[in-house]
Parts: sequence; C-alpha cells; structure tokens
Amino acid sequence: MILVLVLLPAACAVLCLALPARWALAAHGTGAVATLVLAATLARQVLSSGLATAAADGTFRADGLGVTFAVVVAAAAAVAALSGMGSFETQGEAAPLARRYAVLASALLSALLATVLADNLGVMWISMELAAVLGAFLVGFRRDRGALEAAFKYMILGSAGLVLGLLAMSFVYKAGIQALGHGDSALSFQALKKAGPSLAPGTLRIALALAAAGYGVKIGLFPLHTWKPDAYAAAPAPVAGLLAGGAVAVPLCALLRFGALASAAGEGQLTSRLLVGAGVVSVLAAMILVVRETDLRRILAFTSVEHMGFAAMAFGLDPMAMRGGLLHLLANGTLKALAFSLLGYVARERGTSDTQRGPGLFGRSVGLSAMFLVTMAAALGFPPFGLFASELTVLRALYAGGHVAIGLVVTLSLAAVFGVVATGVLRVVFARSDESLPGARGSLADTAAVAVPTLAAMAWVGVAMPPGLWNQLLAVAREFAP
Amino acid sequence: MDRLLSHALILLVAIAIYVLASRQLVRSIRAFAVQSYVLAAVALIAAPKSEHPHHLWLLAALTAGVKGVAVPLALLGAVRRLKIRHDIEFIVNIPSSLVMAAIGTLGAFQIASRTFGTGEEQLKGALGAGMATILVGLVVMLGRRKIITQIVGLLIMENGVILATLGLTLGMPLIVEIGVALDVLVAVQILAIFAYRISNELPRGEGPPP
Amino acid sequence: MSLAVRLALTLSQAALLAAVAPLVNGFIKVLKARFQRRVGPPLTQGYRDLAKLLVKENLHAAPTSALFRLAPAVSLTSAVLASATFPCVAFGGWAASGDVLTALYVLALGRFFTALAGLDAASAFGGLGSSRDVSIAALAEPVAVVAVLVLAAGVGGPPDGAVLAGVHGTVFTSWRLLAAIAFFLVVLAECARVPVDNPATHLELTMVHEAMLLEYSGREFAASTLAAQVKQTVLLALLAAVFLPDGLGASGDPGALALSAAAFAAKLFGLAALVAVVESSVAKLRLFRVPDFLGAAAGLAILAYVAREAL
Amino acid sequence: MRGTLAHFALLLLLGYAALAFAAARAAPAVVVRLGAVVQVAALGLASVDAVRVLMTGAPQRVALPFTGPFAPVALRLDPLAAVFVCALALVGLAVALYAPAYLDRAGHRMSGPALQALLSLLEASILAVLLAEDLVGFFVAWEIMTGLATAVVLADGHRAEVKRAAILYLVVTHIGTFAALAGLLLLLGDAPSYSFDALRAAAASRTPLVYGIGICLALAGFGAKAGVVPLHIWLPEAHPVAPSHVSSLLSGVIIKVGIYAMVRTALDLAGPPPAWVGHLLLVVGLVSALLGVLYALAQHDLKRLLAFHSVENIGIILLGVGLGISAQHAGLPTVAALALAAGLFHVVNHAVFKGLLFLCAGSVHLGAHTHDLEEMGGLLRHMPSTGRAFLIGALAISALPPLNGFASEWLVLQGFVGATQGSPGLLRATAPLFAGGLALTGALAAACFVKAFAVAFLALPRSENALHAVEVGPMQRLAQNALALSCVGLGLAAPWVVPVLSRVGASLGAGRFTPIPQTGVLGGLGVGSVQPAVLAVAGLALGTALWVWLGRGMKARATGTWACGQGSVDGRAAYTASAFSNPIRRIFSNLYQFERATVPVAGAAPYFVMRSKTRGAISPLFEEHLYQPALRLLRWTSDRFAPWASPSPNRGLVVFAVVAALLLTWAAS
Repeated sequence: MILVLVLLPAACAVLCLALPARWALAAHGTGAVATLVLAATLARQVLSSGLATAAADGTFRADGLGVTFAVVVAAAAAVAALSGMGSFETQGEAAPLARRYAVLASALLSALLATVLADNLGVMWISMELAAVLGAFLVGFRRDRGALEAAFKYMILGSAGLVLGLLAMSFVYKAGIQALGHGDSALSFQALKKAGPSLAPGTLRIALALAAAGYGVKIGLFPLHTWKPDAYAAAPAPVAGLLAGGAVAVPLCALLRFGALASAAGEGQLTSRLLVGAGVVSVLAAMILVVRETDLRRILAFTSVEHMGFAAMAFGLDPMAMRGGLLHLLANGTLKALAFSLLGYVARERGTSDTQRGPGLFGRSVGLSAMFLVTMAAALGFPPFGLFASELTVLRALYAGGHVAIGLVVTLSLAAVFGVVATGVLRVVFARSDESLPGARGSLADTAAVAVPTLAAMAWVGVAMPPGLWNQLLAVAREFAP
Repeated sequence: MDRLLSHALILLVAIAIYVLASRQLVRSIRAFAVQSYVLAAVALIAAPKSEHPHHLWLLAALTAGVKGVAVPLALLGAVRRLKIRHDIEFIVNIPSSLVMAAIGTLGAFQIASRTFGTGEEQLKGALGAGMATILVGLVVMLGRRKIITQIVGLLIMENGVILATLGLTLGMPLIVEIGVALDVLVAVQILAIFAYRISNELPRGEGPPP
Repeated sequence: MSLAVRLALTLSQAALLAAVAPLVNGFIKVLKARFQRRVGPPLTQGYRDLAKLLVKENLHAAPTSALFRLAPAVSLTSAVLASATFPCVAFGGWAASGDVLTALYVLALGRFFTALAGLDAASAFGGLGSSRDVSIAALAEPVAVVAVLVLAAGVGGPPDGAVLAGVHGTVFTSWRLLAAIAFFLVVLAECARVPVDNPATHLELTMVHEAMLLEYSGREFAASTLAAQVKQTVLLALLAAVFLPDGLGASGDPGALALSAAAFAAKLFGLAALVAVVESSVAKLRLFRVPDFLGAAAGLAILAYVAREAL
Repeated sequence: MRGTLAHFALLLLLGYAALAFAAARAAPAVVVRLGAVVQVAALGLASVDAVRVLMTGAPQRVALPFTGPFAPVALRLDPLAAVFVCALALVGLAVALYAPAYLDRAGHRMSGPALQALLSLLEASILAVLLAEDLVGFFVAWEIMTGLATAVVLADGHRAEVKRAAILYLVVTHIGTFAALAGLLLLLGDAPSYSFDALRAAAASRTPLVYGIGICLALAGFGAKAGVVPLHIWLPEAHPVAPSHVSSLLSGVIIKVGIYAMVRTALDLAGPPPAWVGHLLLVVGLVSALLGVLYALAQHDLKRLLAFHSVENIGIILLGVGLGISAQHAGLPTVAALALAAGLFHVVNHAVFKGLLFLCAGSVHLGAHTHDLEEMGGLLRHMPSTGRAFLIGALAISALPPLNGFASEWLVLQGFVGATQGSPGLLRATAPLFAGGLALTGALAAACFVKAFAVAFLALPRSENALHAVEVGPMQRLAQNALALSCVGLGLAAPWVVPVLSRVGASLGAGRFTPIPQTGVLGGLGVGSVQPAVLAVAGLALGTALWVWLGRGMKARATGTWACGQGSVDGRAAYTASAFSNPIRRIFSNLYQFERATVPVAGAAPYFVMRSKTRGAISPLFEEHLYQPALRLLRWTSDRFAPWASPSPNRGLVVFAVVAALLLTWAAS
C-alpha cells in the first residue's frame, strides 16, 4: 500500500508525458486527489491501529509521523494541482509548458512522499535531493531572469544544506554501526530508534546540529530563509502553493526524525531547546521582515517562514504542543497552497499582486474577492478554520508549560503579522487607484471548485474534528516528542 | 600504507585551498579533477579494511570516472560557451577567505577528534580532512560571484562528504553511494543549465556574465 | 409627617420662593444703587416690570421654531421644581423627593432649553450668549458637585434631607466655610452676577445670560426673567439652607417653624446683600479669565475636602 | 435537547441569513422585508428569555450536539449576559424597523438582501458571543463578529477613508483579541478544559504576577473592542462610514460586547478582583469619558461627534464598574452594588439613546444628504419628527432629568458620594476628583448636544440640501419614536429596573454585592434618593400649564430677528458648530492644539483680499504621539533587517556557514 502511494504520482508523471496539455493537467489533478485519498486511508489505518506497516523490505515504513506528514503533503499538492488546472493555457504554443508543469509537479509529489515515508535514512536523503532538483526546475519555470536567479539561489542554498544533511546521516550511520553492526539496519530509523540508549550521544549531538543547519535551509527558518521570498515570488502560483504547503514541511519531518533519534539517545533537552529557539527566532524575525514588504506573494512567503517557525517551536515543547504543531502543519499547508493559488488568479485579474499599485479587486470581480478574503482570513488564523484551532492549542500548551515570555512574544508577533497582511489584503481588494493595469478575466468556476471544498475541509478540521482522531494525534506526538 | 594515506589526505585539503586561492576558472576545474583522482586513491587504500571491499572499488571507479572526467568536461564546455576566462570579482577577498578556511579546518579537526574513541578510527584523520574540505568548499561557494566557481565549490564540498563518510564508516551501503553520486551529477547539470540560460537572458552589455 | 402634609409644605415652599424671587433681585438692585449713592428703583420694581410684560404681545422672530415658545415654560418649571427638591425652613426630610444634586441637574435642564432658544433666532448675539453660558456652566457644575460632596462626606448619608438634619447639629467648622465660599463663587457664575457676567448691561457683545433672552418679548420674556430670578433665589436658598444651616428648626411645631423661617429669610437677604457688595466692589472679568475664577473656586472646594479629611 | 428561546433566536437569524444569500436575486424587496420580520421575531424571543433570566436570576443552559475538541459545548444565558441581550434587543428591533426603508433608497454599494443578511449574521454572532460558555466558542464567535463588522463597515462606502477605517478597525481590534486570548490563556494555565468553569477554578490558583499580566492583557484586549481611550482611534473612523442603521447597532451594541467581556473577565472568570483592578478601571473610565466628550465637542461631522460620544459613555460605564469593585474593597457593599447596577443600567441606556441618535443622524443624511453640521440648519421645520426624536436623544445623553441618561449617570454620581464615607483609603481620597470629572463630562456633553441639536435643527438652513430637506418614511419615524419612548420609559422605570440589575452583581460576585431592595425610590440605601416619577409628573403638569397660559389669548406677531436696527439678518450670521465650540476649544487649548490656516481666495492684491478660506483642525493626539511612533519604530527596525530579507546567494551562504559553525560548536560543547 505504501509503495502504491509513493509511486502513484510518479506513474501519473509518466502518463502526463504522453498526454496532450489539457489532458496532462487533468491527469495531474486527478492523480493528486487520488494520492490524497490514498494517503488519508493509509493514515486512518495506521493511526487507528497504532502499528506501522513496512514495505519494500524495510526501506519504506508508514509510522505515525510519516503518515501524518504524507497527508499534509498530499493535501497541499491536491489543492495546488486542482488550482493548476485553471491557471495554464492549454492551447497554442504555451501547451508544452502546461504538460511540463504537470510532469514536474507529479514527480515532485512522489519524491516528497518518498522522503516522508522512507525508513532508510539514505533513501530519505536521496529523495530529498531529487525533490530539491525538481523544485528548482519548477521555480525556474518561467525562464525570465528573475525566475532563473530565484531558482539558482534555491538550488545553491539547497545543495549546500543537503550536503550537511548527508554528513549528518553519515554520523548517524557511524553511531548505528557501533550499536547494531554493519548492514542496512544501521541506517533504518525504526531500528536506530529502538536501539536508542546504546547510540553514542556525542555523535548524535553533532548529527543533530548538522541536520538542523542542513534541513533548516530547506525548511526556510530564519536566518536560512533567504531563498524563500524570491522563489515564491518567481514561481507560478500553483508551484508556489505546492512548495509553501508541502515541500517545506518535508524537511521538518526529516529534522524531527533526527530529533527523535537524538532524544532516544538521551539528548532530548538539546533537541527541544534547538527547535524552540529556532522557532521563536523565526516567528519574531518574520514579523520584523514582513513589515516593509509590499508585494503580497513576498508577504505570504514571510508568513510561511513564520508558520514554519511556529510549528518547529511547537514540536520542541511537549506532546500537547506537538499535536497542535501537527495540526498547524496540515492547516497551514493546505491554506497556504490555496492562498498562493488564489493569489495567482488575483494577480492575473488585476494585473499585479502589489498592494500599493493596481485597481481594486472588488470592482473587477466580487466573487473572486469574496473567496480571496475568506481564504486569506483562514490563512491568518480566523476562527472557524483549522489554523485558529492549532494556534490556540500551541499557545495553550505554551502558557500551560509556564513559558510566559515566549508566549507573549509569539502572540505579539502573530498579531503584528496579522495586521500587516490584513492591511495588504484589504488594500488589494478595496483599492480605488485609477491606474488600470491589464487584467485578464478569469472564469469564477475553476477558482470556486478549488476554494470551496478546501475551506469546507478546513472548517471541518477547525470546528468538528472528531475526538478519536485528536487523541490518535496525541499518541503520535507522545511517540516522537523530544 | 598509513604514511601514504596521510599524504593523500593533506594533498586533498591543499587542492581545496588552492581552488579557494586561484583566480583562474579553468585551473580550478582541473584542480578539482585531480582532487577526485586522489579521493579515488584514498578509497582504494580503504578498500582492504572494510568488510565488503568491492563497494569501495566501485566507489573509487565511480569517483574517478564521473567526477574526474565527466563533470570537468561539462564544466569546461560551459566555460567555453559562457566565454568567461577568470573569476576576478570576489565577494570575500582571498586573504580573509583563507583565514576563514583555516579556522574552519581547525574546528573540523577538533570535532573529528571528539567523535572517535581511542584507536577506533580505521582511516586515521580522514573524517577531519573530509570536514575540512567541506568547509573550504563552502567558503569557495560563498566567496565568489561567478556561478561556475560556485559549482566547483559545491563539488569540492561533495568530495569532502565522501571523504568524511569514508573516514566515519568506510563508505555507505552501495545503493546510497550510487544514489548520492547520481544526485550530485544531476544537481551540477542543472546548475550549469541555469548558468547558461541566465547568460542568454542577459542582453549584451548589461552587467558581467554570471 | 404624613405624605399630604409633606406635599403641602413642599408646594408652599416652592410658591413662597417663586414669589419672593423678584423681591430678592430688587433688593440687590436697591443695595447696588445705594452703594453708588443713587436712590435706585423701589423694592417692588421687579413685580411691576413682570405685570407690565404680562399684558404685552409675544413677538416671534421669523426663523424661530416651536421650541422658541416651549423654552420659557421649561426654564420656569425647572427653576420652580428645583426649589422643591430640598427643605429650606424645616428638616425631617419632608421634601417630597430629590436631593441637592438633583436640584443642580434640574437647573441644568432649564439652562439646556434656554441655550437652545438663544440659538433658535439665528442671530449672532443669541449664539454668542448660549455658547458662553454653556461653557461657563460646564466649568461651574463640577465645582458645585465637589462642594456638595464635601458636605456629604462630612456627615455621612445622602445629601438630601437627612444631610441637612445631620449638618444642622454640627459646630460651624472651617472646611464648611470654605465649601460655602466655593459654592458662592459658583452661584455668582451660574446666576450671571458681576465677576462673570453683568446683569445690568444691554450691550449685545458683553452680556451672556441676557443675550439668550434677547428675542423674547411679552409674556414669554416675563416667564424667562422670572425663571432667572427664581433660579438665583433657589441657589442662594441652597447656599443658605445646606451650607450655613445654623438656626434652622427641625421639628414641625409652629413656634420653631416660624423662628427658623425668620432665620432663613435673614440669611437669604444677607447673602443677597453679599452679592450686591461683591457686584459693587469687583469689575467684570474678561470671558477667558472666567476659567481662572472658577479654577479658584475648584481649588477652594478641593481644599475644603482635604481639610475635612485631614482635620 | 430542550432549546431555550435565545438559542432558537440564534438559529432563526442564521437560517434567514442563508435564505437571504440564496434568494437575494429572486425578490430583493421581499427578502429585505422578511429580514426585518425575522430580526424582530428573533430579538423579541431573545429578549423574552433575557427578561425571564433577569427576573428569576436562574441561568439557562442548552447543551450543543457537537463533540469535537474545538466545538462549543453549550450555550448559557446568565443574568450578566441577559442585560446585554436586552440592549441588543432594544436597538436591534428599532434597526429592523428602520432598515427596509433605508435599503430601498438606491446608491448602496452592497445590495439590500446582502446587507440584511450581513446584519442578521452580525446579530447572531453577538448573541453567540453573549451565550458562549467556553473559551473556544467565545473567541470563535468574537472573531466572526469582528469580521462581519469589518464587512459591514466596508459595505457602503466608495471613498478611500472607508478602506482606511476598515483596516484600522480590523487591525486594532484583532490585535486586542490576540492580547485578550493571551491573557485568558495565561489565567487558564494547565486547567483540564477550555470551559469557563475550568477557567474560574484555575484562575483562583494563579500567582499574583501571572494574574496581573493576564487580567491586564485581557482588559486591554477587550478594551480595544470597547473603544477605551488609548485604543479608541478606530471608533470615530469606522462608525460614521457604516450604513446608518448598522452604525447605530455598531455603536450601541457591539462596543458593549467589549464591555461585557471586560466585566465577565474582571468580575467572574478571573475570580474576585483585587482593589487595583477597580482603580485601573476608574482611571481609564474617567480618561475615556473626559477625552471622549472633549474630542466630540470639536467635531462638525455629526456621526463622528456621536462616535466620540460612544467613547465618553463607555468611560462612564467603566466608572460605574470600577467603582463597584473599589467600593467593595473600601467596605461599602451597598455602594458597590449600586455602582455596578448603575454601570449595567448605563449599558442599556447608552445602547438605546445612542442607537436613537445614530438613526436620526441617518435620517438627516437621507433627508439632507449631508453629515456636516455646517451645511445643515433649520431642519426642524422640514423634519419635525426626526427633530423631536433627536431632541429626546440629546436630553438623554446630556443626563438631564427625567430621561434614562440622567438616571444612570446620577446613580454613578451618588455612588461617588457614598464612596466618600468608605474606610479611609485611595477611593475615599480620590472620590471628589472622579465625581467632579463625571459632572464635567455631563456638562460638556450637554454643551455638545446644545450645539449639535441647535446647529442642525434650529435657525436658518445654510445649504440648498438643508433648505429642501425631506422627512423620512413612516417606518423610520416609528423606529425613532419607539427608541425615544423607551428612553423616557427607562428613565421613569429606573427605581424598578435598578434593583433587578443589582441582582446581576449579586449573581456574579458571590456575596460581594448586596442586592438593592425594591423601593419606589431611585437610589436610597444611605445614598441620595429621588423619585423620577414624581419629578416628571409635577414638571409635566406645571410645564404644560405654563406653556398653554403663555400662548393663550395673545396672537403672536412675526418680526425679523434683532440686528441692531439695520433690517433683518440672513442665515450666515447665525452661530455654526465650530463657532459654538470656540470658547471650550480655547479653554482646553493645550489638549486640542488647534491649527488654523486662512488662505485668501480672491482679491486684487495681497492687501485687498475679497474672500478667504479658513481651515482649522485639531491635532489627533493619539495618532501622533502613540501610534505613529510605534509604526515608525517597527518600520525602522524592519529597514535595519532589510539586507537579511532576501539577499544575494553569496550572503545567504555566509549566513548558512555561520549558523552551521555555531550549531556545531554548541552541539560539540
């Protein structure tokens, strides 16, 4: 079942190669949705039974953490894929572009799923590197100078980070060999975790530090976030959605696995202090950096830095906070993907996504602006949606744990970022500047087809989450918290 | 054998520092090729010590073939296409980058000495040299403005990791080694393509070629 | 005392004060004339003016609305009602209802409508008068409240009938004098006496209270003037009964009642004389010096409160 | 699942909103009227429930079918919430009557049914906030209310300042919500669940420092929604731009929900409040009251004037609540009960007369097409009913007997008189300052509304629009007169309403507030007592007698206004709004820092100026000295960090190298 899940998007990518543009996009969309459904069933099966299933003689294994992250990635990919269908021209000379996007996006999805579900750390690193390469191609999709430079910066920083990731893995491998002897079990996460106390703490501390630096770049925590604003501004909207929603969560899963190994070896305090420190610094820095941004895509990029920091901090605290962190990743991933996708339509409608220039969206199309407002509200943590529930849970755990100072700083940053983004969004929607930029009339149907089901799902997660699932998430959190 | 090994290790780090200090692009690419051969040699030296020597032979062949021959040729082709002779602009001038490299090397050997208990280390000093090479490669990447030089820096970091892995565990399982080598190759190809495309996008006369 | 007796006493007090108001005002005019070595009008001149006005016809300016005709009735009613809210002559809380603070608020109702009437005729002078009167009142009201608070704090219990009974018994203390002086300054400001406003002048730009009544004539003017005089008498009565309660009888037997009525009348006219003395000895302040004048009154009231707390 | 009426009202409103959105295109006029009927029915049901709860004192609870970890568990209507439901009902009914005719007029950016749907959703969210029984349900409803209110503020405006108002409103109140959430979570600590009972139990065991931070954050956060002074800057921007009938709901009810949250937190959730909370509320209340009325005096836009008065009345309410807490610590349980009851009574009163005034302002806007007092004048002749209603509202807000404003403000004043007899302490020493401040506020409010009523309705019209003003429709007049009548009714019924409200205090404070006995006298209990009914009857009798007598048998002759004997005067000589407030502006000049610029418009040379244009404006103190510096600081730090936002790849790698080195040394040590 795990292999099917991982290989489905890859198969879909191959299929798209053969199909004409229109059908390729449709295939990519249905493929992504099918992957989401498959991931959800796998997740329910693993979480309810509590026991993990392995595949391909141990290289892949669906444990609690992996399955949850699989759902996060699949959800973001599904939203991005569905909105992708509406944002690429499928006739004329632009047709091959659409097909290339479909192939690359599907391949990226399968690489991400492979990373998350890999039990063998080597395979995890390889699929991460593959995802980085595919991501670079997708970021540089538009072939203009800005996109190419953004892609190059994404690639260079990513490769440097992954080199350190590779070194971290080899350190773990050394500790593994000392404890378990040669062979593949020395690289299997499950085996290493079981043999936790016998691992050499010193080596694992260095491995964790290297992993934090290496994967920190891929997650985009401050100050290693420098590639994010350019990448998300240059990439086409559905790609930015997929990257912001799914691709940044995957290295966080890798970092968590290294953290779990380190805490199994007795270095739990170092892991939690590292995660919480990185998280709070990112949230605070994102708040400061977002103030001067005027382009809505760059603003969203910095909110992505902030939410990743918030999630990392949540994972560093106690199991209650980690549960909130997992929910936060799911909600943030999906809503960020939807926000970027809608932003693509908004930019196409009014000519620019800059908050200072361009006509008001309300004047041009009321339906799109209503959907855009609700989506951005949800992405900022307005109540009925999932993000409010996760932020409430994490803040609750933060204050219950007695971290009052951190709690106040984080709450202040969340509020300030809300202020900046809300101002930008309201300016974009209700601007009345007479400078009428060239905007193409998009059809409302395809945006509604993406937005409405996603928002409904998020509202369901936010308000009507079944208590059973909520406790299962707590069980996963207890297993992997530092 | 140990004396030969230590000479090889020192040579590796020296080549990395040479690339750091060189201004000539073509020379630094050739230096990288030489470094790959030396690395292959170290792998051969390490072969008898590990349980499954054929892995290491394959690794040595892979390194020599891919990184010794294929990659430098691709890079030289790119250099010819981009018509750039030497990378004179520096973000970080040579003396300060050398200081950073020195500090990095010291730190690397310090950390390396901690990870091994007494007498456990099969390849004496390989981990330290590997981490040192990684840091020097990083300094090369962050110090230069030209893309090709940054790619060379990345490749040197790559060699550093493989050396460190040899030092740590006498090589990784086979599929991991192959996967790593493949990925590096693909990454370098993409960077070369980007470099080429950016230079195309660049209308003549607007700023230096990347 | 039964409710009926209390109601009768209240109504008689209200009627008495309303009747004596023009006399008090005339008394002040006569005293001022004497200080200026003039004979001055007869004491009953106030009644003659009112009688004359009652037979004249009401002139209404073109822009005025129905409110212009309503204002005199409301201001006279509020003045008369204010006089019924606190007992002047005898105590025992027989006042039908209300207390000193309610009296101030009822007078404020009258001022509100007079100010509106001033603005209704669309003349610059009416607007001038209303704006200044309302501004001065805004500064005077807090001082009056603080002065009353000083009394209530001193005795405990509500500042209505019971306060008066309580205060009646205490020895004359210094802080009560300070509060009385502060309240006296407020009375000067509220009743448009000299330091704040000159009642005798008819020069449009200098008068404050008169400017609001500029457009009135006939019966409406009579009502408005009477209202002003009753308000002045009520405030002086308030000062006499609440702040200087010595000599006022408490029980209901006629002998004590007559004695305290006489004492009250004496104090009332004494205060009127004091007003006349002040008017003759002090020049009218510029409008934007009035805030300092009322600031001094506020200082006195706060000082009284601190004195009571400390001593 | 036995549903209470209030719970049913909530569902009714939500049902209508869904229907309205669905059938908006089909028959807009029908949908709008149906909206009015539904709102009247729903709010009627809710008020019946609220009155029953107030009378019996027994809270009503309804369990909800949701079981999720974040779903609200139950809806609970307790006496405190009932007071605010009554305020909502009173204003909501009038707004429902007013809305259809107002929406039929063309020129609204949002269609009638959409606005009706938004209005009923807004009322439903207010009900949900008042009925919420756990933190999650409370904050979900609270945020939705904020979102809807922002949408409503944006509903009608075309101009740029509508966008600015909406942004200001959303950002300031949302940051307040975050602060309040942080405060309550601090108080909640590690309690088992989010419900209010768990919070009450947990709050009792908090250390004083954590309690202090928590309560301050919560009060500041909810204060931002209520429009307390330092956080009030959005109020005079947002309320005037909303459609008139909605701004009366905004100003009358929604800022009261902020007060509800403050009282609920201070008195109920966080356990018995210490004395300093009372003093804090007193100081904040006085500052809000004074600055609110002083800023209102300097306005010549009618709706901005009314918005600033909302700040003033919020201050008065806080004075009552603060006195309730402080008096209880000064050993005066009766005065405490009286003051709290006065505060809650003023909540209802302010909702009624502010709702009335905003409706009248809306009618004036409809009839005379302007908000600017300078362009009005002489409207009473063309809009008599609106004029009379505005006058009653003006009398009520100026706290003049026998109306409801007088009843509650007089009670708060009596509270301060009673406070002077407390045990020697901070309250007894500062009582005269607060009493004096309150009296000053009342007098200034009276001055402000003399200006507002006279300049708008009396004298001669100063513009074409004012000359051709036309009275609003019958339904709108009915709504206004209904609110005016309830102003008078509440004033006269005060002696019976206040004791009921004092029981709310008793239900909250667990014995710290002794309920006031039911006597026909307003006040009593060792504090001043007045029978408003007797005053009103005597006044009415004497007043009508005099009024009839003055006009009888004498025909009144019309003449020109006195102009020193040179013919008659035209409208231009009359006093305008800014002229009227000039003396007070000069007295309080250091607060206003009034800047005036006179620009010559026409004339042969600079010396022979024929016409000139004068523009004066007061400097917005809070924006200049509190908000702008904060924004500038944030932007300055952001610029300092700019190079780190998205630098060149090289600089990114330098940072990466430094971070990797630091982490390695930290891990290795």
